[in-house]
Amino acid sequence: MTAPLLRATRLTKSFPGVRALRGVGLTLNRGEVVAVIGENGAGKSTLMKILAGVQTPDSGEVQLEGHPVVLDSVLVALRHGIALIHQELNLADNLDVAANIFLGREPLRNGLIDRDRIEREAAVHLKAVGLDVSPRTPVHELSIGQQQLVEIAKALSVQARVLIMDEPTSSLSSGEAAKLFTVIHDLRSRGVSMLYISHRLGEVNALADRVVVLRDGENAGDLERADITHGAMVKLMVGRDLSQFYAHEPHPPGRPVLEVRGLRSRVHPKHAVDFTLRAGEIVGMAGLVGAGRTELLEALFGVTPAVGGSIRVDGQEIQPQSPQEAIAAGLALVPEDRKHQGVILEMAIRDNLSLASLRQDQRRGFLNRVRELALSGEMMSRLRIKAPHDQQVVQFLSGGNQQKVVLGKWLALRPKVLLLDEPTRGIDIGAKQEIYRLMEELSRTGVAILFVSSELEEILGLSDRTLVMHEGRLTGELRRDQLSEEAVMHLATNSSPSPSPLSTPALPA
Amino acid sequence: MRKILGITALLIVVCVITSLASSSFLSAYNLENLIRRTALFGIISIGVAFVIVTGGIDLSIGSVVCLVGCGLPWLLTTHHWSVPTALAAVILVSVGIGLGHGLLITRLRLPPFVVTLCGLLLYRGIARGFTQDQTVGFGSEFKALRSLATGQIPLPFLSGFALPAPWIFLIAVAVLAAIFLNRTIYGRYLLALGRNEDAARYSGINTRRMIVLAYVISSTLAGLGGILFVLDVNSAQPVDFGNFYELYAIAAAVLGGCSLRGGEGTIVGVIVGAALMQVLRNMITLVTTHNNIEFAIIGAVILLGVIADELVKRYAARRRAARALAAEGAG
Amino acid sequence: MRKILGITALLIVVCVITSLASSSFLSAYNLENLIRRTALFGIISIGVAFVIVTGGIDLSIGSVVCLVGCGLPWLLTTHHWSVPTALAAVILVSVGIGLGHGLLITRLRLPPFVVTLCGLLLYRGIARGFTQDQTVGFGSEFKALRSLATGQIPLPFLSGFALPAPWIFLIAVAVLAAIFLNRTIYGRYLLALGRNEDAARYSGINTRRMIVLAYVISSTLAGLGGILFVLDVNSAQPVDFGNFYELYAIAAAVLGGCSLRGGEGTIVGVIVGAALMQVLRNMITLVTTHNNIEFAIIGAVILLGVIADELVKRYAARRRAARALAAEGAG
Amino acid sequence: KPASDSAGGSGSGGGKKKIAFVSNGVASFWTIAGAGVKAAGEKFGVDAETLMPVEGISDQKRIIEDLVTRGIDGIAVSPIDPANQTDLLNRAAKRTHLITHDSDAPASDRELYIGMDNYSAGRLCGDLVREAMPKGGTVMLFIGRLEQDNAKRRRQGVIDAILGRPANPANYDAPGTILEGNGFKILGTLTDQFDRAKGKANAEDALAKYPDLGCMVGLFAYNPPLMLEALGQANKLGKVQVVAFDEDDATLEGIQKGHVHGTVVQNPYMYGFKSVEILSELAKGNASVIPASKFIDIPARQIRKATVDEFWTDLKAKTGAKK
Ligand SMILES: Nc1ncnc2c1ncn2[C@@H]1O[C@H](COP(=O)(O)OP(=O)(O)OP(=O)(O)O)[C@@H](O)[C@H]1O
Ligand SMILES: Nc1ncnc2c1ncn2[C@@H]1O[C@H](COP(=O)(O)OP(=O)(O)OP(=O)(O)O)[C@@H](O)[C@H]1O
Ligand SMILES: [Mg+2]
Ligand SMILES: [Mg+2]
Repeated sequence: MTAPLLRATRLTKSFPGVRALRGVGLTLNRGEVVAVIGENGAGKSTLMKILAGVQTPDSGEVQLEGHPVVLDSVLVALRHGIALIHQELNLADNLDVAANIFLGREPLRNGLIDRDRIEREAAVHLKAVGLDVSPRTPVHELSIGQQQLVEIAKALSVQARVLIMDEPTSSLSSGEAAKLFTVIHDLRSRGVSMLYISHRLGEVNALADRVVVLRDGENAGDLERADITHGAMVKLMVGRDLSQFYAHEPHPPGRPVLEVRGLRSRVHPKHAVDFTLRAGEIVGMAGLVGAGRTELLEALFGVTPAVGGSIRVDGQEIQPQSPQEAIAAGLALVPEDRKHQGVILEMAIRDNLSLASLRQDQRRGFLNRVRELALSGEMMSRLRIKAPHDQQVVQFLSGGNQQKVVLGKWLALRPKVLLLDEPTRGIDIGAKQEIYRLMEELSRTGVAILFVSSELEEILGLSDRTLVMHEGRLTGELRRDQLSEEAVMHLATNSSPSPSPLSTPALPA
Repeated sequence: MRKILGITALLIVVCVITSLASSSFLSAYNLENLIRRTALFGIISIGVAFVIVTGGIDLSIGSVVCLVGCGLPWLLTTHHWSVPTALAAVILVSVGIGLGHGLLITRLRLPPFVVTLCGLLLYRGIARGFTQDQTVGFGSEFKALRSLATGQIPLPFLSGFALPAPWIFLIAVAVLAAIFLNRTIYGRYLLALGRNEDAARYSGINTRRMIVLAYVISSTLAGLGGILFVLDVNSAQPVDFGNFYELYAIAAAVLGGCSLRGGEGTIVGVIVGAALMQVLRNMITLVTTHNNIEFAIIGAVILLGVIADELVKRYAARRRAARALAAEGAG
Repeated sequence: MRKILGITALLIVVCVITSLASSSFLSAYNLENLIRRTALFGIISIGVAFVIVTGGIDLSIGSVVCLVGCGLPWLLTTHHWSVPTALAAVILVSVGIGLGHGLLITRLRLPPFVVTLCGLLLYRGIARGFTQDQTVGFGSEFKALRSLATGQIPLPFLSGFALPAPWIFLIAVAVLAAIFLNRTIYGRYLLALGRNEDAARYSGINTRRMIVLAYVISSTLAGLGGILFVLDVNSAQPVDFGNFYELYAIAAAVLGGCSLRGGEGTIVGVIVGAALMQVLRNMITLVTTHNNIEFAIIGAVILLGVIADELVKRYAARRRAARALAAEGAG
Repeated sequence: KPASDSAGGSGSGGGKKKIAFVSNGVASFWTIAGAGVKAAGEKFGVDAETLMPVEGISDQKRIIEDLVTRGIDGIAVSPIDPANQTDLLNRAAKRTHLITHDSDAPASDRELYIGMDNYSAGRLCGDLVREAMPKGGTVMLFIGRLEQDNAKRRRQGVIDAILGRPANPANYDAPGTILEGNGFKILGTLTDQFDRAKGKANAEDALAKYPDLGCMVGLFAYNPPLMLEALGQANKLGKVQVVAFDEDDATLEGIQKGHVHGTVVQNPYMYGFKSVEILSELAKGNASVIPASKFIDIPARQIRKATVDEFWTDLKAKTGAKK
């Protein structure tokens, strides 16, 4: 019997104060797609970084085709044919697309960079991932989703034997994701092996030949193709059954709280947006990446003030020019980019939780420490934030717990309207559920909730009503009884319904 | 507090060495001088610390010291303004300079380095212009005013030693600054935006106004420093008055634990940093017979200080990690 | 290219104004002088541009100029070293300094501002130490060596005008630097890591080595600059030789389109920036009768330059957005 | 007068007396003075050291304070801004012996002044200009900086002598104005803040601006050599008159070659030597060395081609021929 292409045995890795991996093993055969799943902080990314030579393990061994290898730098891993698409975007956005794709591996002619060849070959890889931009486009001009596709093209250009993808779809639209899945199928048929990480179990179900589950830095079990079911995966990940995924009960809508009329955002000033949010409602907002949903929320919240239209909160007209004004009117926003806009990574949990309510709790400009302490105690328990104490810096929390800190920050202010932009992106299934539970709880107390999501199952499961956007325009509104994948996709692409099964990997009911 | 342990230890070591090498070091007269100098540099260093906390930089401090230091005697002796008017004028100019920096940085999004570098060139140039490159000073006038910087406050139980007046200013500034930074919501806002400006803005903080405030504090304290410096020295030459003081101030702030990446800083640390620089210079004059390697020594000590600090931090982190793992293994 | 349009326009405007105000401006003699000075400052500015591209800063340039500028005549006249040995020695020292900076910054992760600030204090201090604060110079010796800086190369078709020798150095340095930055993988690595160090590292680039390289280039060109400066001036006083040159160099680089946030920079722009500073100083001497407001004018022009640049950029962006909208509306 | 201090510690008592010589900045001029300080220290059996402040007036203040702290037995200082340093000097004079050199502070309690009158020295220099250009012409002045009292007075002396005004040290002409008279036109005064590249650029720019410039006068020691550099590169050596101040080697060599008409030299060596001599006597309690005028004159001299060799040889002998 031939040795597997890649075999890792008893890998351990510690960071100051954390054991990210303890004796983890993994095998990957030729032409196989193995999904690695686990909760936030389970050690998935750490394992991948070790395999790609970004980090070196404290102990353990990696074998390629039966021969031990020392992957002590990215370059070595690349030479062995191992390429990694990182969880975070890692592009130099001052350079153009072609330069990024070949960064570190530039072909030379007479000792100088062979630009023609780079551009020519980059174009081929861009085509493969279905990104229709010139190789000479500066990366900073691309949307996040497009940048993610550039990352994928970059990994493809390595011609790797082992391609590792760490949450590649977290910022892709379903259309873009569908293209990626085609690419994956194609690569597999050509004998390329892939490690695939995702929190979207639907994707895993659709793609994986085998599933490896990590829990707290250890192997929690493997699932062969035949055994891959949603329930089995969840059970291995969290160590118990999670009863029901979406506990949705319709909410009787109350008085109108947020009325938006003719709102024009700066990026899409031509399109006026109208909608109303009622107390106690959960409204989902669907659309493809770049449809302008973030832009709309940011206009409501005063981050990039709207260029026209009116916003009323409880009948009061407001024109927020800054988040400060929006907050004063009773709005709160959980932003899309958690690490850059949501939390202050190097500050303690307590300081993050109190940041927005300092002004309200101040005593003539002085901090109210008693109130701060009480608040953080309350939020830590109410949101079940997992941390040893509230002086822990947020940096060391898992994504889900970081997101809970962001939510806690706003709950302290008792907002009338809660805006959530991709609230569960990159968050594990346990934490997701807690966030859903919290949304339900808030809506029962009369808070109006508008949440943007690119995960259709989330929209389908949670919302009382769904708004769909396409290129800066509100293309439709679906009541719960009208809600279906096809209907949403139809409005999101603004085209006739053409349901494509792979584009939105459906959950087993 | 942990952050300033290293620098405080270094200060103590330098003091001990100097007092062993020179019996004059601990004389009342020398201590008075040292305290006065530390106070003057401490005030401008606290100012720049606020800007550094926001992740910015202020290179114009020395030139503001020059502008104010030349402007005050010029207004008083050449133009015969009254003392309160002249003081108000130079303070107002300092505030205005900070406001200008802050607005250029927050509204036009110009890099702080560039804005304040231009300030460095501009304000000294202006001082040279209006004084016509003449030395300005108070001569033997304005004794009362000058006692703000040169005055001595006798202490009840210590005969032979009197507290230099600038120390009162430093203590007042330091206490206010420490309360502001650690006890008010504005201080918290500064620390937060220094770490992550976007997140602070998304939390409803008017980050622009806070950044402007930091530059205003920096320039105003530089102005106050300029006033005290010229009252102490009694004369100012626009060409070199306050030259390089921005670097000393920044060095003191950094030594005292302010990170140039923003979001970190303690006022006590800044004062310790300023004191260290002054004690070093004092040591070189007291202990050696040539003062031309003074700067080499200051540079070397700062460098060794930050290197040692870094190495100690790493060692401590490794120890802590090892302990944590051992505990886990045992538990 | 778009980025340096503004600064080039400003240079042209200043040149036109000066040549209208003073008939001497366009004289061959004045142009030769201007070209020589631009070449000297251009060389050190190109050096610091490499560091700025990585997102770092080098404050030690003026002191390296001082160390080398004093060291070379000291070795030659006091210690009677041979010319090649002395040249090799000072260049080696410059390279070593850059290496030291780079290693401290990449291995110990010390902030570049702090490391090079210590360098600023240290190297000048060392120069003052070994020269014992004496002025050093070549007297009337070493004519051949000095012609590296003072020599003139007659041009075939332009009588009355001869190209100053430092220009050759500048052109050589600039061409090599431009090719290095834009056409080789190392330049691309520098640009990439200046914007996103992680991205570069994850692409298999040895970012530490590249950063060290940038500091070595900066110090080496500062050393070359120091050699040419002292050969041109013929004497150096360690206390003030090269004082503030780091600020001029950084200002030239920033004027020329280098972003202090890293990842951006063009060599041509840096030269234009250096030329602008020299033309401004020249203008002040030629057109006015007092040169004491020189720095005020330089500061003001740089500030207005960056403000105008920013406003023009914003205006252009708004225009483009409006045009795009109109086109979309029509389509 | 208290012989020593109360605050300082170890200073007086047994062992050698300690004397400090404080300059107003860093320059070769002060290195020559330093040689005098050293020679006198050996001759009179005292510890004599030379200190040069780098950062101007506040640095000088710090140095004096620290010297007093050290319990120094005598300080000779060249005050940068005498009018405004009275307090500082008086405070030091209370604790130790204090004299001034090079630049006087008559309003203070200093015990005496050793030096020359910068205004008269400036006039000597102006006379050299008139000698070099009997028919008059255009003149440009170059100087490090103008804030210092000695620089101001020196420049004024040059101007007054060239324009043929009667001696009046209280005159003052602002640097930006063009002055005419006596067949001469003084086109301006360029400063360089001790930046030598700038000093050279000033000379070059002056040559560019006034292609028919008659005479360049360099008033700080390093200015004439820079002017000679600029002239050499412009091929104008000998075509433009040069009048110098102080005794830089390049200046003296220029006089030998006929490129410099002449220079006015002070006697820094004697400043240093005499200061230490006086202070060591004072420290021993011998106050009789103080003349009634409280002024020891060490006059400036004009050096021309005829006298340059002799002067240079003597200078080399005194400074130990460092170059
Ligand atoms: N550079 C680092 N320094 C310190 N701790 C780290 C570092 N990288 C990872 N960790 C910690 O190691 C553990 C595993 O992290 P890892 O990123 O591998 O998790 P993950 O499974 O990829 O989670 P996610 O689903 O959120 O991406 C976490 O507790 C994390 O906080
Ligand atoms: N600050 C900006 N400047 C210019 N264009 C922008 C800016 N922000 C967003 N855009 C562009 O506006 C469009 C809408 O972006 P937006 O982020 O609002 O989309 P979205 O629907 O929220 O997508 P996502 O699913 O990624 O959140 C995109 O084409 C994007 O590239
Ligand atoms: Mg991960
Ligand atoms: Mg979005």
